[in-house]
Amino acid sequence: MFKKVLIANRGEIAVRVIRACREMGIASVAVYSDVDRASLHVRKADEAYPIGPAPATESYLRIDKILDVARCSGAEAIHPGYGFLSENSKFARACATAGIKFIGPSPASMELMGSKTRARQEMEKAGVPFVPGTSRGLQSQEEAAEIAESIGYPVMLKAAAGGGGKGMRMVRAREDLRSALEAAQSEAQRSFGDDEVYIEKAIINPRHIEMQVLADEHGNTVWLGERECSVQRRHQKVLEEAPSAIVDADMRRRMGEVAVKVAQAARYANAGTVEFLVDQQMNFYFLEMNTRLQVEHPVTELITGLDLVHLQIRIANGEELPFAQDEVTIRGHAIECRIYAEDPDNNYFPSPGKITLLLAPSGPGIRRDSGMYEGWTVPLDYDPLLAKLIGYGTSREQAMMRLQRALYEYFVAGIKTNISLFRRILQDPDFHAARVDTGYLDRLLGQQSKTDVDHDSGQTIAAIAAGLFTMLQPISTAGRPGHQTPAVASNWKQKGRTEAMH
Amino acid sequence: MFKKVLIANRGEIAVRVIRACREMGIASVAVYSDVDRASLHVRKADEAYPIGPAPATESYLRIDKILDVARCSGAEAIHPGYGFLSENSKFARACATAGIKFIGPSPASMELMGSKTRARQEMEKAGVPFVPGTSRGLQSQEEAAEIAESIGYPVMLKAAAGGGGKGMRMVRAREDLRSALEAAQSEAQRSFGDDEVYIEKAIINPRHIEMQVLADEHGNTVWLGERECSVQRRHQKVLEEAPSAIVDADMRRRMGEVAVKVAQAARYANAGTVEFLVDQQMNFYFLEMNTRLQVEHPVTELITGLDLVHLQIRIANGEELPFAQDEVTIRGHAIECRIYAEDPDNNYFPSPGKITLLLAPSGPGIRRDSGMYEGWTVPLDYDPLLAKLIGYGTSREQAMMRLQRALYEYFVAGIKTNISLFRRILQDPDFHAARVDTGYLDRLLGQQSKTDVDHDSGQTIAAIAAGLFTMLQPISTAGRPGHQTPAVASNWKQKGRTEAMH
Amino acid sequence: MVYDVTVDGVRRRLELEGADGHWTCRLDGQYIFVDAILTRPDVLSLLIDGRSFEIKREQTATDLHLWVGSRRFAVELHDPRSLRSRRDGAGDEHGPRKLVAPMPGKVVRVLVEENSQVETGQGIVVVEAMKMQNEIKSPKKGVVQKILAVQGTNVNSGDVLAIVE
Amino acid sequence: MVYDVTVDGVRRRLELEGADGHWTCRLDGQYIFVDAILTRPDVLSLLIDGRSFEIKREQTATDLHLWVGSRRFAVELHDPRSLRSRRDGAGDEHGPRKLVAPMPGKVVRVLVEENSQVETGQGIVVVEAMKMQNEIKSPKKGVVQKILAVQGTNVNSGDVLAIVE
Repeated sequence: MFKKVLIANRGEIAVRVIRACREMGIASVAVYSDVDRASLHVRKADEAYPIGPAPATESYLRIDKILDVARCSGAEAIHPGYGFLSENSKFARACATAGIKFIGPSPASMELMGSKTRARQEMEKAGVPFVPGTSRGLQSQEEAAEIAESIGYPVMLKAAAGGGGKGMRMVRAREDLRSALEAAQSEAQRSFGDDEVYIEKAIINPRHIEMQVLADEHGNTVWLGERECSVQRRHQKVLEEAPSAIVDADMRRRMGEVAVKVAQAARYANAGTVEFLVDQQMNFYFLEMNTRLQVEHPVTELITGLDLVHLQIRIANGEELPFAQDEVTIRGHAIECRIYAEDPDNNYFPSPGKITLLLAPSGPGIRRDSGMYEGWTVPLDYDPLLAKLIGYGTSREQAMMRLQRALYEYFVAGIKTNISLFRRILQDPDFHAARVDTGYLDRLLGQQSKTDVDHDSGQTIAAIAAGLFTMLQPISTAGRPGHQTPAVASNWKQKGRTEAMH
Repeated sequence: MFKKVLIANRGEIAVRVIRACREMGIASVAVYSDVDRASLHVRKADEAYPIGPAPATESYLRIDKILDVARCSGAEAIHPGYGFLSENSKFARACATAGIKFIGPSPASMELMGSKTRARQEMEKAGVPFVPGTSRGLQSQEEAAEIAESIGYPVMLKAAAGGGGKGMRMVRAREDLRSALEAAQSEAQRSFGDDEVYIEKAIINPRHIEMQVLADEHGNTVWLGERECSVQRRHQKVLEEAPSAIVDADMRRRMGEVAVKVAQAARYANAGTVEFLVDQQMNFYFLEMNTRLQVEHPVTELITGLDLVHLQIRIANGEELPFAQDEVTIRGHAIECRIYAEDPDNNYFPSPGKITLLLAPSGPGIRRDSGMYEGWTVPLDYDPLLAKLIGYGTSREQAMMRLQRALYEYFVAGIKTNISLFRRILQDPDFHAARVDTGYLDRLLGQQSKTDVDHDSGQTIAAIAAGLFTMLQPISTAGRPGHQTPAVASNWKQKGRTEAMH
Repeated sequence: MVYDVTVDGVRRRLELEGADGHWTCRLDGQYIFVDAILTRPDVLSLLIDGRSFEIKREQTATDLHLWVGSRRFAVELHDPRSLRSRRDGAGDEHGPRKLVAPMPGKVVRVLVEENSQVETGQGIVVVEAMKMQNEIKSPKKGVVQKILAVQGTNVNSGDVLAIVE
Repeated sequence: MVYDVTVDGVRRRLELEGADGHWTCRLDGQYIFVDAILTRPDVLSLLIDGRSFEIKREQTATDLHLWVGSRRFAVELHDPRSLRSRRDGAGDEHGPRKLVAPMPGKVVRVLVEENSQVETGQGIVVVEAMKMQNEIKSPKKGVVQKILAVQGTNVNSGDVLAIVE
């Protein structure tokens, strides 16, 4: 087994991987940018080294600096987490060249899946079901019109190098095709430096359901069940669950077998996720493969009883999968809430700053993977994901109720978080009935939120409490502006200085 | 379903039941003694009422006061937790008389199991295996000598009304019998007001393994797997796990079937635990039935995926068990550490006081059921159990490693806790090999603990940190004596005053 | 003690008297008996008529909020003996309005020039934080009197970015 | 700054110089470079040569302990300019020894009388806490000079229960 592993990431996922290392008796090496010196992953790791200024391009995306740290510290392997360099095949290659094991698939698998058109061509050969459309870039307006006609409107235009909704256009009728194609191509060029665009049949109100796979380096590949990821705000996942309420054992097996086929066709090793679109007739279509650990991997861990990070490390260490497909048991239900530093009352604007008070839930059926602590100043430079709160239950109903209980206990002051959003989702009748698709959450947020019945008595309590606080804890000794603003301000100052120096 | 449930307990178990109520949409009513006003269960409940001074006999054991609160608050049911009134059949009867549902078995079942000799008589009729010996009190020295001769030395003398090792004597040879019997009888009289003593064959280095059962009020009874509870310090459980490393599927089924037989013979309803002694030849003998929720119930919850408190409430509500025996699946391994306020460096003396700093673990595979919070003053009047830290893993090995990781993260300052004891157990080769019996822990603690290899570098770090703390956080602003002693002192003062008033 | 308390815009008069955790509150003339303890800084446990409430206090640069369970209330508190108006930055529809940064971040673009005409809701400045670009929009129709935001600099929550007259 | 630090009984001389989180430490003449931040009160994060240490401070009525990871060290710290001896209550084998309560609790029994002869390890007072009765034993052979514990009263950790001469 590796003696030392470097974690090329930050935040909750770095903490999660560091914990796995400690559980396996492996020393962990953290890296951090200037604004992350006080971050939790630095405290939790056995070793930690600075890799540059706040901007990710100057720190967490710097392959050279990270490999330098790996070499100097004697790390034998690197876990990339998600985001940053996790799907960067150049990084995986550079690791191999440096004689350091990249904990993930081979660069070749990553490159194949990194190009949507190449992936589509290969997967079609393997017999993987796709949304009807082209599997390569459109050559001309005429070709686009012809294909759109043959598969039928509405159609979707998508950037081959795309992701996150960029370079994507829905076209409802023939007359809109030309301008939409031009717009998609120019957006693709701007966003990805590549104007290749392809065309697909548009699926109305699709679900986004993905299948976890795990493959060792000896040719064994298994699937571990699906995750329902349809609850998204502006194309970003917000809440995920496993299993999906609409997938039965037969459909699960069929999706799992397709996912294994995808992984095998890509000669895939380590943990990966095959994403599917599911239409209203329960047809599922291959969308893409994420060649890394997903943010939402804990829901799969809770229903299977497995630890995916332990298994990733074992696989990278050359071990065989310690179980066969028929030994995987799925039991119960798990739901994950992504706790973001954003303001639900202000259009979900990001909300970095100092955490002045943190009350964290625990107890039965609750898992919390967090990068936060009280007193920490959340930097403004990175993704706003602070923590993941995951509820497990015997049934979906129980998982939901446990999460509501835990959300009731969760409190973060000093910064805004989206905790209240989850209270709203978990009380929504459509969510209870599992009537979700990728447009669900934006529709819910478009509605007026119901006012609290207990508002009046709450006001009375708040008025009394305001006076009592003043008697029992005069504000000057507590989280007063004069107490907290300097810390934040000096942090900005520091940031300005370090950026100026590099 | 009940609209409101009263929890006749305090500490972590009250919090655990309050959480279950919230998860089920049931309002919770807490009760508290004068020294528990600031305790976590009071904060977490929907309602809370004072029931008297600190001594349990004047508060948590006062049936009249608790029923008054139930009536006034409109609670329809009472959950007794463990300890206090949980196995008091008078309380269960008083609840019934008051028209309030007692969440537990019937008074008759409690009374039957409350008398060891009556239980033994009934259970022998039902064909339950017992350690060879008498099933009723000894009438004379002569009878004792005769029976001891027939079953063979060594033998155990036990108080019929006993528990916790009181009124218990091992007799290795004939000549020691007379004085041991006299001593056991007088201790039994002093401790329980009843000098009835019976005799059994002594099992050398037994394991203590118990089986969880669950019975509804419609005659359905299931078993949910065993718990290994052999790790005890002076007859008190310290660490429990499920499943037991020495129980295979066949033995589990046989133990489960006996446990169900026990429950049925006692016309048992709700959650209960059947305790067995297991000898070195893997014979198991009925010991007693605990007619309540056990402290260690979470390990069973983690391996079965069930919530025992939810199920207790549903059963008390008259519902049928929602699953059959063959739908119970046992997966993975769970270990619980009981975090006590006691000082491992000072003979495990109790250590109440103010918690000045609390760093709590979380993350994959870790469940924490706690009654603590930072700033809370642990009262000196009750059981020292502060919290339970439970680790789950795919395998026993993984559960152990995850617990070690979590214990590494756990830190409590201001009071002493036994956290370091678990670090020691979890690193012990005998524990790793599951070579445990009821004498295991006392033997381990009799050995010199190994000194830390890293001690020298730790001293250097501590010396440097001492200086840096003084520069970065001068002690006068922090947890200084002058800062914390007044709170404790005034608490004692308050206690003195309230006791004087009642 | 007597306080003027404004909760979610509603002004109320609160009188508090008590000791040892037991308080008599008179709120707009109505008596309420409260058992209160501070369990840790900024977390208050109240028992009122047997009902248990956990109140959290959140003080930011600009506001004081109290959370009763999961519900948030904007609170202003005045000791009437030292009463002073808190109305300063807000202004009204007719005067000049300040455009403030809703969160800390970096000014990545200034979209208009000083003295230009803007509509209500028109983007004035783009602030980036946590990988997201956020357009800060004009609160009124008018003329941009002054732009204080400088492209490439960091701003703090509450900083004035521009003034629209 | 210069300190005399005693860690687990070993006295060391520490010089600290630095700013902005970066410190030069000279410990008994040896130079060590430390990156240090206080992450929250009583929790210090140190990076020394790339190794990460979390140090917790625990100050009780009588002692200061620092925890390096899971290991506890008894620490005494003196600014040499204001050096004073901390040796007071402990005494030695030959003088009078104080019997102190190891934890808060209630005195349930006093087992000996003043002026009686006691052996080392003989029980003097029984203190109850958390449902457990604990005998507090004589630290030496001698005569009980004074008993301060009163049956039925509460005592705090560190309170003197008796003095054995």
